[in-house]
Amino acid sequence: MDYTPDKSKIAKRIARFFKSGDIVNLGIGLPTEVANYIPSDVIISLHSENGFLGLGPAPKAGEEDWDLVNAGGMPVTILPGGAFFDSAMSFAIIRGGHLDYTVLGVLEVDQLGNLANYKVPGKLIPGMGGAMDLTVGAKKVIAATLHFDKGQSKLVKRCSLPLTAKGEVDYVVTDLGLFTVEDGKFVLQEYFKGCSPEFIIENTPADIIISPNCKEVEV
Amino acid sequence: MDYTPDKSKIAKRIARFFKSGDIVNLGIGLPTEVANYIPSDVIISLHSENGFLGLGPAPKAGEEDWDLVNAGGMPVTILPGGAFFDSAMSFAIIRGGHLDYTVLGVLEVDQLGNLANYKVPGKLIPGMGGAMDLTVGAKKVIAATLHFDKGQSKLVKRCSLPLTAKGEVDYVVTDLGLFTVEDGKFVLQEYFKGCSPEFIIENTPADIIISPNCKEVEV
Amino acid sequence: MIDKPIMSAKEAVKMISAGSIIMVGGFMGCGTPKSLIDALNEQGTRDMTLICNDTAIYNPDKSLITGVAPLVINKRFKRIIASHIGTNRETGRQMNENETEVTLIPQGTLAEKIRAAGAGLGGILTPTGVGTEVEEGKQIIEIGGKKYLLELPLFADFALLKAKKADKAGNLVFSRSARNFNPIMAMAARTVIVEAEQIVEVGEINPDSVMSPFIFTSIIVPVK
Amino acid sequence: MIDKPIMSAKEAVKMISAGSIIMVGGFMGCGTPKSLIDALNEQGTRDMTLICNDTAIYNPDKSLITGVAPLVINKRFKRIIASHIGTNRETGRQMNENETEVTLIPQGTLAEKIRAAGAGLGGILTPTGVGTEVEEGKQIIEIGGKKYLLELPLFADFALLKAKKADKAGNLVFSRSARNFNPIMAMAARTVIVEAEQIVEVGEINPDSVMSPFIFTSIIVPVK
Repeated sequence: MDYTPDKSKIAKRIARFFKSGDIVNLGIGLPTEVANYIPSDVIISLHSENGFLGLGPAPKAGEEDWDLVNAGGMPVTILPGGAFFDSAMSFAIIRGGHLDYTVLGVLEVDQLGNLANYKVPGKLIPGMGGAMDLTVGAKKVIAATLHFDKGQSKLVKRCSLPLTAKGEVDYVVTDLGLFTVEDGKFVLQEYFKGCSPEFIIENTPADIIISPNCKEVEV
Repeated sequence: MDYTPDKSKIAKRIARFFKSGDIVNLGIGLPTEVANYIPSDVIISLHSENGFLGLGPAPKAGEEDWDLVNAGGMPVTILPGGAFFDSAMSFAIIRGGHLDYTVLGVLEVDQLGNLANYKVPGKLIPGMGGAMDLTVGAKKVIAATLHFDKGQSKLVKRCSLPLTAKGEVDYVVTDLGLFTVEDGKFVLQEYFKGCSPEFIIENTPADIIISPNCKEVEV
Repeated sequence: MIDKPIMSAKEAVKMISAGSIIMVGGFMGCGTPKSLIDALNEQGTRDMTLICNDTAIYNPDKSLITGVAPLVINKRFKRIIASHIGTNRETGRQMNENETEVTLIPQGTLAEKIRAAGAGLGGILTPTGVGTEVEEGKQIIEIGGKKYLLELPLFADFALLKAKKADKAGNLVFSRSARNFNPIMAMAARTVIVEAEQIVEVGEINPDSVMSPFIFTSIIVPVK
Repeated sequence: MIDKPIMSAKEAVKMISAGSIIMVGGFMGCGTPKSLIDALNEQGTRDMTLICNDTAIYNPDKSLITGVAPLVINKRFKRIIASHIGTNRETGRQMNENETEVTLIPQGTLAEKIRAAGAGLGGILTPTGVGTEVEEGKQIIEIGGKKYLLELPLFADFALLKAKKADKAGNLVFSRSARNFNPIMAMAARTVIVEAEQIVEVGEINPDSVMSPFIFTSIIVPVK
């Protein structure tokens, strides 16, 4: 099997997680793209950790309001019924368990549900921003990542990088499949069309078991 | 000397403590009366612990807004430039040291600066309300009390009632005089006209020293 | 945003049952949801725990009764957690005669305990109450030579709140000093029932003016 | 209410000196007081400590520079306390080459530490950071079998804030997502300098709409 990275599969599959009424935080980057694939009959609300609920799409060119940006500092819009608040309230919402899901990018995720995404010692140190609070606080944590980076699997037995949070990841969605984290192992729940459980297991240096309900899914 | 209780002396003297710009919380009851005697050229702001700054006088009969009450639940007004907030912010202001003065009534106050005003075990138990936070949080604490209640001095060596706060009282103003609390003793700074230091010392079961600057004051 | 259920006070309080822990917004009755209190009183639910700043005003001589006082008088609570009970003499009587367990908490500590519950904090350190009866049974933590009490979060099953205005998604605006404990209680209860003077369409409240965001609101009840 | 001093940015930042601890409102530059940052940059004050959510955006390839980035580039800080530095590569370079001490704090913890300072709390317990490098050197307190980090308050000498509107007494209104850290920093600094787009008479802001009450504001600076 040939592997061609495909971020859109990740975004498309994650977009199917939600039901109407869910409150969701999407990290900057790949997770942001999830918003493009949410079915039109599912009405969720997006939380932006810089201080509002009801995050809408980017404005048209020329209509930017620089007082209204997302957590990446880029102009966005707010939907009718949205609400602004300060950073203490924004993280009270996060830490207090008021978010149904958070979707985050990862540098590494391991079979214990540990996640690393804020620091490569001596090299890249972007900082954790809101990620530590989001992983600890949200009801369900979805790690969104290409399965491989430069040929290396992002799913590992044990993270080698400094952790963002310990044992908080519930789901991992890659461009190959959907995993849950249970009892110290990845459990393959879905493999995406064009891939196979065998390919995933062979190329992932982590303990993976195949769920009895595991199925092929087209995304 | 004959003793005739006179609450107005207490309110009048306390009203002279403030300078323009001070932020002050006046307890319900006697302390509230302080507001009536503040010189017209001294512009202070009153904090109401139920959630606003800029507490104004009671409205005219018929103009009550029952969404705008003081900490006693009675209709009041808000002055131009006032601001409403929630109870967490109200006590952040108090506890965070943002009040210049708090003025509280007392059941007992002692020479260590301890204050008791929320509970008489087995009898009256109104509860501390905001008093514990106010005494701990305000920059300066003024205890306002008639000197005697049923012949007993309210100023004592050691409070016998459960404490509202330990060692927080800075000033005690009675209808006889003004005291500071220093090094475990009351220090008489002013005695009010018609009274004498000797009368105060003889009739107060607490250690009182007379300040070298002690003077007679007309209030 | 999706709309929240809108129902009568009578319908809304049906989910509250014996043993429920309820938080009630308001300060001396100002900002307390009267329709909800009346409906809950009529329903007759007993053995509840009340978390409220105070037990409001009950003065039979002046026929004055506000806020949660009707529930107190009818002995609906097995436990009351409040900062002040002095203006409702019936609470004090029940306390002194051991009919009702009353826990008094400094008002600022009460506010922070409720906020901590809503904000996912394990607790907060306050200087308030050090050296008083309030410190009994609590962990004292010394920082930089100063003592603080470790105060734990306070959660409820239900919050009964009063808003000036709600949109159908549950965004809330409070009026003047009727705001008090309402916004923080909205964060700290599993089910949040809001009595609103005015219910408007989604989009009619300026997002900058929302005082409690829609996600906390479970049910909206129009004022009767 | 009494009026607060109104002065130019240049005049206002004169009281900030080498070694000062400054908090700066804003998130990626949104809600950061640009006139104050420019004036402080021009003043050339060094060895300051910065407390800010992030070090904003610095992208020389795109000539993009926002928020506190000019001060970072000109090496005005001996220490930076922030939650995120990834969009200003110069901060990371100074950190890696030990030119500037950079302390990374989870964003929610940063917000609560600042709020705790303003609210007179001795600290707060958060689950965030347990089991990570963030817990190093901190007291871990277990409550009901769950671990929390004790996080201490964070104070500053100066807060530099950006408001949409200020009245002359110092009541503030913020705009949209430019609110972010501004209201909590207003509580936590000895001197609070507010750059306001609009300065109005006392009484022109509805008391229900005030987002930071006048008592926190020390100085008002009109936007240049």
